[in-house]
Amino acid sequence: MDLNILWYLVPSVVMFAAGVYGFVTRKNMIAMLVSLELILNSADLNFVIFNRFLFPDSMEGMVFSLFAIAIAAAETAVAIAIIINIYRAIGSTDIVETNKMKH
Amino acid sequence: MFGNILIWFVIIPVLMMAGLGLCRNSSMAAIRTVMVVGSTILLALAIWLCVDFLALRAAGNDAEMLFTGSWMWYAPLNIHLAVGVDGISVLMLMLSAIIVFAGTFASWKINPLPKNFFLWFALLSTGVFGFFISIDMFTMFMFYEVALIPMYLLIGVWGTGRKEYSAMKLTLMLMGGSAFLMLGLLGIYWHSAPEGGELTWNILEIAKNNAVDPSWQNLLFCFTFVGFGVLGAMFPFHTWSPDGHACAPTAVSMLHAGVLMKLGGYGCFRIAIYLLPAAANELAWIFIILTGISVVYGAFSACVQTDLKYINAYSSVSHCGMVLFALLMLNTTAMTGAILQMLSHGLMTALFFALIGMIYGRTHTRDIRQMGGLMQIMPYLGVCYMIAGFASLGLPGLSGFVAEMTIFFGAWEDSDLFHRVFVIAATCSIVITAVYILRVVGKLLLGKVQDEHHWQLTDATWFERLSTVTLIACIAGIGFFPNWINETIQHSFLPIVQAIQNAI
Amino acid sequence: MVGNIILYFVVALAIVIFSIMAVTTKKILRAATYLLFVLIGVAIFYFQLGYEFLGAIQVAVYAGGIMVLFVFAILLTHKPNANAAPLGSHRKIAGILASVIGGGLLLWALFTMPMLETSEGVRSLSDAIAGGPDISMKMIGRAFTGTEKYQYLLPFEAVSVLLLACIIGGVTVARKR
Amino acid sequence: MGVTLPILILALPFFMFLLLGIGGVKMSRKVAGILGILGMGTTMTLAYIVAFTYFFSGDPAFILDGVRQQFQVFDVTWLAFTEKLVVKIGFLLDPICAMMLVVITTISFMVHLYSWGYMEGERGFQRYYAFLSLFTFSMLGLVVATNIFQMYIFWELVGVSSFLLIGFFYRLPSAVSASKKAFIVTRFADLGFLLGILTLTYFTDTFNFVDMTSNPMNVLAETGGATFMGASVLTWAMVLIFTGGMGKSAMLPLHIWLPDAMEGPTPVSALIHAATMVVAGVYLVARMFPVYCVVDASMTFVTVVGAITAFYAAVVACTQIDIKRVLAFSTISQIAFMMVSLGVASTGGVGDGHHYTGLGYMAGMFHLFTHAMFKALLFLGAGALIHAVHSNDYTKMGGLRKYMPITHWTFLIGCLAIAGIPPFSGFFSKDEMLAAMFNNNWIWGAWMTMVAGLTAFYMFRLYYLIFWWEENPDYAHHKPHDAPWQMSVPLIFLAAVSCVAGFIPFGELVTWNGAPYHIHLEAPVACTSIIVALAAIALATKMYMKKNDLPTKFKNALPGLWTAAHRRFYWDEIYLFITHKIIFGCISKPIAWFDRHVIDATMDGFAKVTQKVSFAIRGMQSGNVQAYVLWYFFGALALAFITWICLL
Repeated sequence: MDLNILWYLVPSVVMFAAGVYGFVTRKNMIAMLVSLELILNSADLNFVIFNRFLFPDSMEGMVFSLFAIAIAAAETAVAIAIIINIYRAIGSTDIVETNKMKH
Repeated sequence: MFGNILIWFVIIPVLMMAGLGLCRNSSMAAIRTVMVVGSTILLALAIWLCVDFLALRAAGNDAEMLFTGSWMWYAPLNIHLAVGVDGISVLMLMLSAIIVFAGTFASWKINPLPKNFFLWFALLSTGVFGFFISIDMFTMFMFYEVALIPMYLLIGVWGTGRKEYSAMKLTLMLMGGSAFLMLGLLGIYWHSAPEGGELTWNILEIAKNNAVDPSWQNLLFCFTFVGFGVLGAMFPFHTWSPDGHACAPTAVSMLHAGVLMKLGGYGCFRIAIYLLPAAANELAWIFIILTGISVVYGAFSACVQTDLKYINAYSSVSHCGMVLFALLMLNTTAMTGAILQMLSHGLMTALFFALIGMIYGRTHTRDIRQMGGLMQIMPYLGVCYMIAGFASLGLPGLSGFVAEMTIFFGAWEDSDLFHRVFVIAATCSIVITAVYILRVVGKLLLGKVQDEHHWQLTDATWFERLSTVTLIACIAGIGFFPNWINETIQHSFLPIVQAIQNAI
Repeated sequence: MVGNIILYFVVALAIVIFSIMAVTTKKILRAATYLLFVLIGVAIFYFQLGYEFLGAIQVAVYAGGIMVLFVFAILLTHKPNANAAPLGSHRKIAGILASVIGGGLLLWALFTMPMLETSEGVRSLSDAIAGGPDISMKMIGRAFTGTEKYQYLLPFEAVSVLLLACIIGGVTVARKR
Repeated sequence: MGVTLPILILALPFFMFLLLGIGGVKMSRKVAGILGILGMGTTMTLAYIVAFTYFFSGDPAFILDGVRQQFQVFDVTWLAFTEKLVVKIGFLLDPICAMMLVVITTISFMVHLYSWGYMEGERGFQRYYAFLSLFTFSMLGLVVATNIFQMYIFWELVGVSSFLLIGFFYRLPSAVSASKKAFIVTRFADLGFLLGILTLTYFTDTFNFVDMTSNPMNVLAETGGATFMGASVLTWAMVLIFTGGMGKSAMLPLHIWLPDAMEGPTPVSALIHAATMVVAGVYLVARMFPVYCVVDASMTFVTVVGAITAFYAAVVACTQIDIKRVLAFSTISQIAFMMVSLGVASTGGVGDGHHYTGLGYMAGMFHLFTHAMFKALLFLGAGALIHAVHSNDYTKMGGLRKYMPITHWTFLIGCLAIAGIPPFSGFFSKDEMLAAMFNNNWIWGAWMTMVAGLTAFYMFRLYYLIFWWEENPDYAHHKPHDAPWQMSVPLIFLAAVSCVAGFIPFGELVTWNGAPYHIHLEAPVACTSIIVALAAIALATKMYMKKNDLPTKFKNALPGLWTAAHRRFYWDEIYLFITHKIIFGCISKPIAWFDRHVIDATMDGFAKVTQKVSFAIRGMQSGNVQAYVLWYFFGALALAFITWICLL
């Protein structure tokens, strides 16, 4: 018994499914962001896994993961800035409450 | 490009818009100056074009289109800005110029936002002129849309009554027609050249190639005819017309009934019939039934209306139905009659709407039950209204008679029972027309004054007189000397009738 | 070898458990903490797969940077004893359905993918690591600063611009007016 | 003959119309009146010159070997429908045209002159003269038409001038509705005319009268024996064309507009609704006479319509109270007389062997001429009476002979002329007509003799009720007096013409083929008609000369008949029913309703459905990110599922 590609992919799938569940069900925007990080991480992991097991000679998967991490960081920073701003405006981080922005 | 006279018909309205843009919103004098100068130049240009055209024809230039020019616009789809006119387009340009001219004076005191009103008005004219000079289907369609869109705002903002509803209805129905039209035009484009040839939007080339597959023609004919027919108020797609006209401001009603509805008829023969002659022969009967219904139905509907504008709108349904009806007879005489009817209806409806606007501006009602005896109070407007009415019911010496008679004599050339029945039904409309016209004249102008307040009203002002006199002069001009127009039109129909004959 | 497997099981279990807990817990701060564990687990996987630099970045950026942001944000917006409002049950059911069906489908696809019939498909981790070169910082640096094939100068610069934009955007958005 | 005079004859009245119509507002009444009268006088002079040149110059263009020719003075293209069907405007000079030129211009001039007195003080005096000029122009254009389409053009124009003049007092609702009725009824008839022209010219390929009438058998041949519903197409065409004539000439059942048309000013009634426009139908049949003769059925139709109308109108005339209506019905009856006369004529050969064949035509035209004169006289006389008494109603008159001697004598001459008493003009023309009828079929002769008797009766009833009977006590306050000279001169002139017109050798001048025709009185016919007329006059004298209760008794004896006749046999009610109940109520209103509530509602329905659907799916665009993710995710799943299905 040795670790092959499937071993690593299964936790990634679970992360992804959990992320989807969280994103759909959470009302707090920060919690949604947490779920989003899960999904992103599962994708990053997949890049790396496929790179390692199927194309060990090259490193594109890793490079893309690096980019993804950088962009995720940027995105999170902006998202959090926005959330804080919304909180200032309406006193809540509840996604349902943000409808108030329309009025 | 700027050496071609036709291009200027589009450039001048655009310049007018630019000029209006420079005016201050409050400066009525500047706005009026721009409009009057612009529309006068357009009218002069149209007359010049007409004279030039006739001179060229007299000199023996027998080309199908004169003053042609073509400039590539979008190469991948072979779209050109292609212009050219035959006798019919020249007359249509003339009609448009006259009505723009009259419309400017009819909306002399438009309120509020005069600048914006005239901006849209000029844009509308751009579309109309562009449509008539184009011989490239795509450009034609584009100008058609340019003419339609301002209508929404003009009615929605400056209209009266249920204006938003009417504007929306008018725009949506006409856009629905455009959708059909676009399909039809695209279909024609994809079949515009024989296998392997270069596809083209140019009407003349398509007609020359005559490559539209017969099995496709029927479908495309229905699309294009219905598409243009909606604008020509064909039964049962006419209901935008009464509401739209009733709510539109005066100049817009004039331009819409006077010119825009003509776009429908013009497109019907220039594209549907000319480019798809086989289908025209085969399917004419369906549309003869529909337009025949339009003619009688519109006239009967007009008999019981009480709003002046509704009466005229239904009358337009009847008269424009006559245009399409005559076109579908597919012979030179009837089609010539159709064009004459377009000109005649354009002028006389414009006159009607102008007068209704003037009367409404004074009495603040369009309900004929609340008015009466206006002839005593405003004799000038009353006489003009009567002249318009007589033109509408086909009095000899005015344009309506010439048009209707040409149509009837042309339509009578088909001797089978089907055509006979429908032609007789259509001729009956002249009696019904007399009924509703006299009903209005009797209630509105003659008899006792209904409302004592009306005694304080005044007769026409100078700009109103100018507007009406221009139109009446043209109506009487056609009525008295129809033959030169008739010959010009007949000559222009030769290639079209030839195409129809070849397709049988 | 066995250590590797044991490590794998520990980490995999942690990732599975903590990711599920992160999305089900009611307290947001806890969710962030569980996410931190998951991120560290993922970083360990990166190490295990032989991408040390990536793992380091994961720890530094995610566990170090982003998590701090999260915690600050949560503390800034958190009202004491304000738990997340109870969810509508149909939304919950839809979420469960979506995740279960989606996850199930993915798992099914994983276990039935035709690649498993090939030799690459069943390659073991040690073979895979042995099959590839060691990834040195030099290689990574070359990859990011060259313009040849498999070199990524342009995206790199694009990301730097993005980050700059982000900094400015973040400051602008969060600034008190 | 040059073209100048004929063109001037048409152009002058039209110019006067424009001048008075546009410039009239700025003119004083006097200027406008004098201009109108001068213009008309000049036109009359020109018309006389043309007519006399035609009849008496002996120019071979006009008369060749003793046969009068049809001469097209000019014929210019107006509108070319097709290469062959070309509408021209021209001037055709032939006997009936020349005669009509004289009749129209004379009466029009008399009416112009008369109106100067009659219309004095009316508002719109200038407009009135403008309309009179327009009418004269249209009527002249109609009679000089070289082709049937030109005739149709001017036919419509006279219709509209008639509309304008009937509605001259447009403040009165009754005048407005009368003018409307006149226009619409004649318009309806013109529809038939138009269809007839369409049908006829479809086969002949020409509008020209000369082409059609010079060889009528060709016309028949060109239709190629086509039939429709049992009758030949040519019959249909001719009957349809005659429908137009029925409308203008107020034949049953299209007569209803004429009595109402009396709402117009009385001189107008004299000009348009007695002397000129209403005989347009007769003129039309005369114009197309050879073609009518080709198809017997159409001729029979003309005769039967004429005979029924003549009798009907005569009966109704006996019961009317309004003097102008009596005259109107009398006009209908007399025109019907002419129709019958034309109907019994035919295009036989020339010469004594076929003496009677063309007699009806000649007699009809003769009567047209004499009738125009004496009927105009009667109407103008009635105008003078109305002017004096300010009422149309004979119950407000009575015993006027002492107050208005000129009117009395001229009116009497008119009555004698229409009654057919020699030596007044009506006797001669009526006698010729009756002779023609008797010759065709004695039934027509007898029937029309009876109508002639009725004519004498109702005319003298009218005469006695106006001038004898008993004086209206109102005269004490308002003493009626004779009209001013402008009105008396036309009366005297027309009376003089009525006295002598019978001696014009009409047969030498106007016959259907231009060949002269010698008139000689038919003693038996003449005696019968004189006896019948005298008897009728005697009866009228007995009943109406002095106030007595005979009329009341008579009325009470036949109450149903009297009321029915008084109400004109309910034709108006029938028409009202058809127009209001059926056309407005059962066609127009439902169509308008259908338009609003079915077609428009369908269109609105499309809009509503679209709107409903958009509202329904608007919830999906809620702005809720989580919902979007769900949708997106399920969509991706569905795609995966589909891919899977496809891969299987």
